[in-house]
Amino acid sequence: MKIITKDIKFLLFKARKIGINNKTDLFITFILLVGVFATLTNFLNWIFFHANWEVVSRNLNLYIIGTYPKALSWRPFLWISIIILLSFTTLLKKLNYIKKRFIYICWLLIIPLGIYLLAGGINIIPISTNFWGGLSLTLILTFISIIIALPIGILLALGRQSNLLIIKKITSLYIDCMRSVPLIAILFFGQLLTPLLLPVGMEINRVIRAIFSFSIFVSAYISEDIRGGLQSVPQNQIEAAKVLGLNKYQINKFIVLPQALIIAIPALTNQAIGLLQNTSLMAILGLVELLGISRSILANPQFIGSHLEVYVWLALIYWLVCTIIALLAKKIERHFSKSLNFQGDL
Amino acid sequence: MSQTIIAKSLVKSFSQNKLALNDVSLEVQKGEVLVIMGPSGSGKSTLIRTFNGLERIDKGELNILGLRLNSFSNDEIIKKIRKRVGMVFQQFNLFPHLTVLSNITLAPIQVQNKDKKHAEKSAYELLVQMGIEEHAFKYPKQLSGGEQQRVAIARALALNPEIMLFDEPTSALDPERVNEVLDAIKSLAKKGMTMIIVTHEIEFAKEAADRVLFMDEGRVVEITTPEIFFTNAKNERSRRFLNQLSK
Amino acid sequence: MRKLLSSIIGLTLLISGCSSSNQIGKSRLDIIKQRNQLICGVSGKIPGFSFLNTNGKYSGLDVDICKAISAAFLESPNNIQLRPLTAAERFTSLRTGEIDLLSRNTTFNLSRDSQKGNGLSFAPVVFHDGQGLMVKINSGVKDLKDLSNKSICVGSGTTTEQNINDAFEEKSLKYTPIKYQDLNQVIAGYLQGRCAAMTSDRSQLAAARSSFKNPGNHVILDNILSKEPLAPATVGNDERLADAVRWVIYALIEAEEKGITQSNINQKLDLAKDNKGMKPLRRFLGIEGDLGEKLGLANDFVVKIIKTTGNYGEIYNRNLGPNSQVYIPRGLNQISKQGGILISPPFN
Amino acid sequence: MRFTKSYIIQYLFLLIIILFLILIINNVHFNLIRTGLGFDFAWLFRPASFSLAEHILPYSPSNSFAWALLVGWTNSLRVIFVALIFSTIIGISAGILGKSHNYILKFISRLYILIIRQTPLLLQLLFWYFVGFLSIRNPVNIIVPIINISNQGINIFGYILTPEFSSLIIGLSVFTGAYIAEIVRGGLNSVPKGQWEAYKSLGISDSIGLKDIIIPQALPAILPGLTSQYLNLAKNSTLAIAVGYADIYAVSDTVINQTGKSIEGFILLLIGFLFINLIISNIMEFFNRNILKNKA
Repeated sequence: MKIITKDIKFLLFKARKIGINNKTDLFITFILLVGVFATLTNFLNWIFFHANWEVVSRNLNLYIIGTYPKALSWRPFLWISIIILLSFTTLLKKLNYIKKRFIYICWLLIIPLGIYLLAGGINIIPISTNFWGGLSLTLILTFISIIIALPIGILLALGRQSNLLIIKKITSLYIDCMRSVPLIAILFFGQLLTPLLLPVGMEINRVIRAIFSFSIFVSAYISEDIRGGLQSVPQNQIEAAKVLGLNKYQINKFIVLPQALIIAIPALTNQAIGLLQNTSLMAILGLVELLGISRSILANPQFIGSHLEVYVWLALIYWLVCTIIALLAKKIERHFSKSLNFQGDL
Repeated sequence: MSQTIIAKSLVKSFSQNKLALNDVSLEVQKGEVLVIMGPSGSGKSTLIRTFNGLERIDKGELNILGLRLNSFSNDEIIKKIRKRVGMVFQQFNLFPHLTVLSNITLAPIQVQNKDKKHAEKSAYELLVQMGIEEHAFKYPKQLSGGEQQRVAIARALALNPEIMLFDEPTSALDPERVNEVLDAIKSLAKKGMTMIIVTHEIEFAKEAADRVLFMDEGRVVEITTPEIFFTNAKNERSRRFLNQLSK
Repeated sequence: MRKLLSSIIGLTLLISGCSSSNQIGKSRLDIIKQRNQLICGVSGKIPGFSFLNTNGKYSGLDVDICKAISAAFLESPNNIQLRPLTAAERFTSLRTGEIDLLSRNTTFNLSRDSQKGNGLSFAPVVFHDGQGLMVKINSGVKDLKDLSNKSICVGSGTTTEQNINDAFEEKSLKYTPIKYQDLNQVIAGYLQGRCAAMTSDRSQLAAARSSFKNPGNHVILDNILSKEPLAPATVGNDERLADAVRWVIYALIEAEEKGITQSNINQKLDLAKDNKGMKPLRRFLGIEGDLGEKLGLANDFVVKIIKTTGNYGEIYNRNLGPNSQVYIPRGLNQISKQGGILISPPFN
Repeated sequence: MRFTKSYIIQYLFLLIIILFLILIINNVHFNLIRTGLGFDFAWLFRPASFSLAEHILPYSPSNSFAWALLVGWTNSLRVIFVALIFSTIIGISAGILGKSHNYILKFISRLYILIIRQTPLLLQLLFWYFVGFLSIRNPVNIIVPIINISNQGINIFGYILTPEFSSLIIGLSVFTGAYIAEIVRGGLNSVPKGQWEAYKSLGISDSIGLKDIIIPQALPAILPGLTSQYLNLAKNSTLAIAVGYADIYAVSDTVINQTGKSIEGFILLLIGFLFINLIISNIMEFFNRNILKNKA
């Protein structure tokens, strides 16, 4: 009997250690644990015994490269492999200065490399964007849109902070309008209405239109994040730069913007992840990116009704890609913010 | 001796009912070290900040190195003045995202269009002069307060200014770090730099100042040599201030 | 700064210049030949008509029609670019010239064909369909009135949506439409019991049913809610392109009538070459006369089509025949000799 | 002299934008004539002749397109309003649990945020709808017989919520909740540690301490983020089209399809959204002003 009370006391001690202090706590924890356990066992049971993973295994290529010509599939695969390799070296290695430089340059080259490998051109067969699809399309949509939206966002943020009244009004109007409209409406506009805005005979292909739509949409959000960064650069930094004789342009370029961008990294990361997730909206508007190609696969009579398998598989891919982006951004942020800590100054 | 700074009846107010500067006039000679003292809120910082246009004056006129500055002066004049007048702040205000070396070379490269190598060489010499050459490639955050302030002095000196303004350069430092900065300022004084220093350090003022200016409520109360000021201040207000400081 | 401005103004003028020198008067047929590629809008999500197989290629009846047209226009069935389109974007894409040809289960009707409507030009019907309803056998639903106040799964952005509404309104019945974007969502909604019935073209219902695990549990009701003649379409007021497309479709039907198939085309060619008397065959195959040239195509365009895709019957059997994944009996879509309603005007 | 340069830049900028707009309007005008589409709003008053599954306002296919759009708009508002409440509840609970001393609760809250924030909302909606609702074979009675969940929806006291509506609400609330949780956690972190220690040292319980001491201080940091999440929720509600709910976007899509009036339909959609935004930001502004006034 004594031993049992001792055991219970020990257990209670253990429980307290992980933060369970009273009966209500214990009760809530118990209920939640049971719920989590039940869901998990059901889910695992389904994954291993009930799900029919044929819809995934037989279409693996399609999820990654879409309708890209099979003979040339090495191109998107090569690109994605390089991205994965680069992500892991960036995440795993503790890097010295030179290697760091090298890796940043590699990251900058990823986009032109991706365009070259997917679109072809010099020395390799050109492939129309119409054949792009799957994860490779999702990634290239995200990367290019972000890289275009970032400078536009910076200009918009500076415009909104400017004391030139007309520029300030126009940029503010643009930002506020963009931010009050749902993304799908902008994408709808890009896919279905921009052709009406163009002169006769001029065509812009739909991937570029999608990139354009994403860029103009995201740039408004990016500009607000950067504006937040600009506002949190202390006034005395600007004063110190003025005293050194720097002009307005130089102050923005060398002092304010770099610091604002570093401050804005976490917010910008969220924008990038949000953008990647939102590329899935193109499935509604006819592009066969990751979700779009999956909906096409589900239309194949062989795979009718395999929704759950496909959705779980997609969730896994999206989750992995987004998590990797988040981790990469954290690494970059840590690197830059080493130098930046205003608390130390004030 | 020639005057490098002539201030005539400066008036400046931030709010309607209180004047930050109230009819301030003074002259500073070339090579002179002027220490400004006074209780907080007396207008010391405001005064020194008008000398390089960080604060615009409402009335009166300034003549800095032959350039006239009044309430109507345009940005061009202010830019010209800033290129010839260096300033060091209480909070150092180093650029946290740049290394020590880049902090110093930024203005010479961008403002004076010096080539990078030349600018870095001069910067290194300044760092040696300040005794912090081993920190050249560190970021400001990695240095102590005293070291940071010496970087800030080097950064101001890199433009070869003819006048240096110090706005309470030691107030934000740990007591044991104060002297390393003051020593650096003293060595500048020995080289004949014209300097205007706002500070509360009595010993330093006694040792380095040519003249001491005492301000209160936006007015110049007294302007005299340190010997007279610290031993035999004429004004009742100055004596009270000194008493409080020495406590 | 000034340089930048002048270049921007220049660019603006250039673009506005473009808009005045438009390409009216030039047929799209020439543009297609110039770029040596036919851009064809398809659905990409309808079994039997156009869907993505596991090789990452689109296949189906609609796709084969595109291939036949490409073979006729550009000498090869492979110079096509297939563009999966949603129902909503198909007409805009055609109108703005993003695609040359729409081959996407599109119902031929007056308002779409007319200049004041959607302003399209329709080619001959490639599949006669009718809208129907599919229900579960054990639900006991026999007729429209049994579905009163029930939910029905419908694809949005299609004529289906309007037809079902008209049919119920006519009989003053009420129903709840559950609208989805894709046919496969409609199927999923129906299979999982969200709706008592799903409505779509009967061909699609049949195709869907054949892919179910237990096709016998489902039945397609006898009610035909509408005629759904599905036809390829091109943009209006481009007669040359419309004519060329029209006669490619007729050629497929004519070839079946004449018994010309992918496997015997060479024999037929030799036969026609040897016998000067077989005038109609010689004209059809381009040995004699200038039928192809009249359309702006190669004179032997029919040969090229049949060699690559076969005649209409072959296309049908490949995609919708008994040995395909989706079996739909030919029914109306049989040539007139066999009791169907497909017929080609004479190739004279 | 000092201002002229900046004035020239500004007017040139304005001029370029105006030129650009003129160019676009010119193109649109030309294209509308070329394609025979035209630009008018007369169609708004023709009968819509399509039916809608859900409507709060009375609706039948013989009503006009304009009325159909209004019905879609109210459907949107209905979803936004309900999802807004649920997402706030979920978000605040998860945010507070994230600060809990109980490791397991903390872990569950973190896991929730980790999973939800890194997957697309559209995918989540499809999942809730096709997997969460439609695959229920046997109805589930949560509290017999008050709440009954089946693939026909949620039945509360005989009031039926359709699976489309329910999955949209769940999807939006769970997704937005994860973002709100992060904001709440950030807000709680912005309250100085001394405040937590202070109420604990006074012997005040956690629930009262949170309610009366911590949350009022965290609110100024939470409210702006909350507003932007609410606006995001409103915008995200347009994904209703993926699960077959007739919101403003879905109805606009159908209308545009039936009439071919894409530009006009798009303009009306934007105006509709502008109103939704105005409503939400005004309400939040009201809260902001009142709460901050009282607490500051």
